Amino acid sequence: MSISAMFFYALSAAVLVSAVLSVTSRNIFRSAIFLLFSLISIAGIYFWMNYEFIAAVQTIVYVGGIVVLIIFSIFLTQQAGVSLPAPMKGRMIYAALASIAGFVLVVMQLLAHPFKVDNSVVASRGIKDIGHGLLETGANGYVLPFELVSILLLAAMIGCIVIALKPNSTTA
Amino acid sequence: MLSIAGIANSIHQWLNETFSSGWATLLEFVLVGILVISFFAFLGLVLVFMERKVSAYMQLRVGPNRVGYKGLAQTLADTIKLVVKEGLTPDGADKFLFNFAPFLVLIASMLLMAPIAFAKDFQIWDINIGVLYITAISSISVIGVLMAGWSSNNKYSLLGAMRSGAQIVSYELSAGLAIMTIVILAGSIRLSDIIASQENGWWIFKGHIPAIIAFVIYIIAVTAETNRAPFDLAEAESELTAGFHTEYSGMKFALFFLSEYVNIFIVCAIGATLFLGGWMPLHIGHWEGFNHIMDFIPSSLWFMGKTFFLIFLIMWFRWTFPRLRIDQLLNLEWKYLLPISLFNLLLVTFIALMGWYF
Amino acid sequence: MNEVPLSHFLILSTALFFIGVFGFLSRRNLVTILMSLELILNSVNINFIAFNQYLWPGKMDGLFFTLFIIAIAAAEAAVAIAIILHLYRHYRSIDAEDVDTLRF
Amino acid sequence: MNMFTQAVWIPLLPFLSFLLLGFFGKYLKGTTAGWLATVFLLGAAAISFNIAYEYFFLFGKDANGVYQTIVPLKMTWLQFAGGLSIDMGLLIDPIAVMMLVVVTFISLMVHLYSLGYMKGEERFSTYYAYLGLFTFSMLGLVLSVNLFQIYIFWELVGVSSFLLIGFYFDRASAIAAAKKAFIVTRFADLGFLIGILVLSSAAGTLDFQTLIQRLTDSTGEGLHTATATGFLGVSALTWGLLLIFMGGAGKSAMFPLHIWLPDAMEGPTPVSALIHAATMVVAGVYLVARLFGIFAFSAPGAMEVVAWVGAISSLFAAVIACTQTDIKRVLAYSTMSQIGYMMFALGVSGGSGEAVDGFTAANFHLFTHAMFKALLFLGAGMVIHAVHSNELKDMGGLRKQLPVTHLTFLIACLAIAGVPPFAGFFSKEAILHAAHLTHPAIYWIGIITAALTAFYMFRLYFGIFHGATSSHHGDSHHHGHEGDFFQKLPLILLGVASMTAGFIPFGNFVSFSGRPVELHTDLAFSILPVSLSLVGILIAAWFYRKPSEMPDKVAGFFGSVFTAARQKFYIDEIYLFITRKIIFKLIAAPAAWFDRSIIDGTVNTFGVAAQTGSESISDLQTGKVQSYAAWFVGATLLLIIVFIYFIH
Repeated sequence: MSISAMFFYALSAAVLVSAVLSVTSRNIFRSAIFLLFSLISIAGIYFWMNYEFIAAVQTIVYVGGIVVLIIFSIFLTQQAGVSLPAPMKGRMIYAALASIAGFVLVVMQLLAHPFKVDNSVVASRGIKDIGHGLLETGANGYVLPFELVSILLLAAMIGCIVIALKPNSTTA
Repeated sequence: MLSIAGIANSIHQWLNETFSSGWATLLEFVLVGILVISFFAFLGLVLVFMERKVSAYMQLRVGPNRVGYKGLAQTLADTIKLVVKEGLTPDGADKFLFNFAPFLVLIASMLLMAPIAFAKDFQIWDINIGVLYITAISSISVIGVLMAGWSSNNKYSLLGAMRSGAQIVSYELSAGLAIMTIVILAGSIRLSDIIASQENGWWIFKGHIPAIIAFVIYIIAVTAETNRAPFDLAEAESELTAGFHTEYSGMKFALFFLSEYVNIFIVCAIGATLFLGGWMPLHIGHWEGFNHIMDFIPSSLWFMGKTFFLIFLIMWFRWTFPRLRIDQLLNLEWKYLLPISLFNLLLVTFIALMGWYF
Repeated sequence: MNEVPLSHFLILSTALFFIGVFGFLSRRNLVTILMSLELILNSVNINFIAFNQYLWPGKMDGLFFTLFIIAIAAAEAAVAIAIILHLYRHYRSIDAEDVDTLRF
Repeated sequence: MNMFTQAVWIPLLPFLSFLLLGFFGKYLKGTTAGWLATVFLLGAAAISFNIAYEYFFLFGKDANGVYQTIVPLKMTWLQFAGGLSIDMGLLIDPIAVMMLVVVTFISLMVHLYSLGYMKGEERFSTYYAYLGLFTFSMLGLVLSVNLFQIYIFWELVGVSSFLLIGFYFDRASAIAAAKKAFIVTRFADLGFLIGILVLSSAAGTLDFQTLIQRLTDSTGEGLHTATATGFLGVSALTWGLLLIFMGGAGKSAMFPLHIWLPDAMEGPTPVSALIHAATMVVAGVYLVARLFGIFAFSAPGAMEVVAWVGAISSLFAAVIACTQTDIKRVLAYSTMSQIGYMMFALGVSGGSGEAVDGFTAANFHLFTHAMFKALLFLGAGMVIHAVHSNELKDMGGLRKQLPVTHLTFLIACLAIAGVPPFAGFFSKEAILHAAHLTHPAIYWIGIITAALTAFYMFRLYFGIFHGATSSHHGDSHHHGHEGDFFQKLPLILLGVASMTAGFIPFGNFVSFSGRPVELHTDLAFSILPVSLSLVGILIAAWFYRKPSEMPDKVAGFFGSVFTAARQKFYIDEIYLFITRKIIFKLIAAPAAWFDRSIIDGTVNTFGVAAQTGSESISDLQTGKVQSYAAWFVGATLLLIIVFIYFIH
């Protein structure tokens, strides 16, 4: 096994271990930090696959945006030093069983399916190519989804402000 | 060829000849790590000393002058004091996170060293998404701050962390938009390309109005992002004792302290790279003679000179402006800097499209 | 990187997905549920990138889809957190078990 | 014929005024809204007069000197399969042009008059907006090129009439009257719609020209199928025409669908003048005239019905009019009577030759009647304003106080009574002449009606302007004004029209064939009706000029007949009896029971079953997101397993 492959397995292990810790930790802040590790490791996997742009976007959006948001919401809603209530036993067992069953099922299907791996050309995925692809109007262009996502983000922003706005004290 | 790039290349060659490529890469990693850590230590010493001397100069004092020649060993002594001090961990703290936070901040700073070009052809990693990488990694350090504030289990720490988090997240926007200005002018986000585009003039001159606006915004934003005065609300002594690192002491405090100064260095290095041409010497038009003389000054000196000039500027601010209130701070960003940056981005796009830059 | 077969990526993403599902079902705090959701979304992203890399290396569609998913995830997280904060203001709790007025 | 496309502006201008005032009217102060609407209408009237001039004198005739039917604008609105389409367009022919002139002129007069009459009303601009809507609808109706278009505008006319009758919606009686008018005409329009379907399915077209051509061509296939099929021994064509005539009778208040018209007098008086005297109520006449060819040549049976309905209505209404004391109601019944005149004039003029002159006569009477009836209503409005009452007993001796009104009212009365040389004389003579040729019975009914008309009109005239000054007279000096100039101007203009309209050589312009016809004015023939009218006038003068016992004596002499007439022959009561006692009790109540217990019961049983069932499983719905998710995940896994391992 080459060192390069070892990197991948190390990163995968980091992803999975921190993900498991994230969903099982009783300390909510630790949960968030493990989620952060998991996300950064995923960004590492993208880096390892030479998808630098996606890796950077993953880091900026997830680490700089979503995890910070989550941490802020933890700050606003939780007490430091208080651990979360234990999950319900029955549901925990059900969830574990369902997850394992699903995992086994999907992996069985995965291994049975012959993927036709294409080793031919690797498109150049520089930042310019991505930019052109995103704003292309032709057959393979993504300008419409791009615009849609822009509007979605705007709508989400306005929606967040409206939802989270403190109700007016005179009317509430 | 006795240049930094030459030395680096010969080491790389030797490693690749001696070991298999995988191990050579690993060894290079280790080597670079050691180099960066020692550079950190050196930077910490220099910058702390510089800060003291600059503030003394600003206040017409002498500053440290007893330990060593003209006080040069003062910071070394301080470091020794911090290292031997007992590192306390508060009782109710989340030990793991409490101990991990300063390292996270420091790791983020270290990662940011990767794409910086210290001299001609000398870069740890000329990554093709350079500017994006910087933006991405710099957002990690805010998590370290939040982590420190939460795990201390202290309300002042928590408040400091929240203020700091809000501040960093907000000012990241303006800094990012200011960087985008140069990206538009240079047409690339790879740092080496950006530097190469400044061969015949730095962007702050070539890009005139929008570049200058972007530069000013960038300096303001990074001052806030590094929690420097006048934006040092996260550790405002009069309000929050010491902000998110109230509970830290000894070596862990030293790491926060160190990462703060390293961050200042990094943002100034990036500012110098983007606006002041990185290691590029100062060239003026067709003054061949002048340009030739400038070329004789080593590129690493150019880079360090520009960076330290910016560091001096930021230190200067500290003794010039009074501290802002938190609402003033956020108002400044959201109501003034951000709209101006957005408008500036529009302006620079227009100028770039029309080719109205040199 | 060709020494890592595609199926390993897929197993990684599947595992991540079901970890997310497990978290989604077992956690009670809305914020942690949201975190599990992010894991699920990320597992999908890994799939997209892996398929793009292995099956259609000449194209970038997987990359674009990942980008859009990330953008939508950001919007989703923001809205979700706004809702969580609002719920907290209303119920003084963000336990999913306490928020059950949707029934009516 | 592009010069006639300007006709499109005639309906559009009032519509624009409706839109403007409807949306922005409430921002206009004082009478601005009225002036605006009046200016718009002035434009419309100017265009119609221009078109009338161009059509009748310059371009309307073809090479043979026959007035042609021109369709200057036509566009497909709804395209159905099989070449059937619903078009929108403009149709210009002699009666349409004549109607354009009448409608725009009367509407303009009413607009002008209302400026003073409605001044100070709270919903002044709304009133003008409604007037605009009405005028638009009426003009659209007149210009329609096909049956469907006419139906659309027909209903619009009904709606605007409803709005205007119910204008004072704070009065219970106005609301009731508006509803009554709407429901009765709507009921009649149901027949109209079915008639349209019958006719159009027979002819395979909706377009007037093609329709008439196909259904009058004795060799054509359309006529053949229409007459071959039948129901109850009457051919489909006759049924279709009768149903269409039912719509016309509803709008024109023909017996027995007339009951809404007297009540419609609850609306503002200028509205009565416009809608319920001069324009909308003649829509039925217009409709029959429009389809006259089919009536006359293909369905003489239907024609007979038209004639008799018209004749009965005219006599019936005249008798009632003699007994009413509300002046507006008298005028309403007189309107009904005069429209009955027009109807039977059309009805008697089937066949060909000179008999067809009834067509011209009916239209002539329509024209002249519009003038003097609008005048009568506007005059009545003046009187009502002066004494603040509709009742005849509150009036008397007003001729000094309202000189202009008095004079013009007198002219109108003389006109309607058929005294030469006023307008009514000529048109009425033409009608009677047409009836005399074919239907002697109807001719005699017409003669009697004419005498009665003269009597009740002069009863009204003497009752209002002569006789004892009423109790009201004392304080009427306070508001003893006669309105401003713009209120008097329409009276004077209409008075002039009522005097002179009869001298228009109407036959030159409007006739069925398009060729000029000479209307019959024979001195010998005229002696009987004119002298009867004069007798009616004299009796009225004898009875009412001075207070006398005679009316009561005569009323006593007629006894129960008088009471019955006074109660409008109990038609309203009969309707109520039929609807309440028979339809509601015997049909609707059992139907409602069936609906409630059997149909609703069945549905409710399902509902209750579903409710019980869902309540029993509603515990599944906990409101807890995660339990949903758990079910969802489990079920998805199960489905995947089933599909992969058991089905695939």
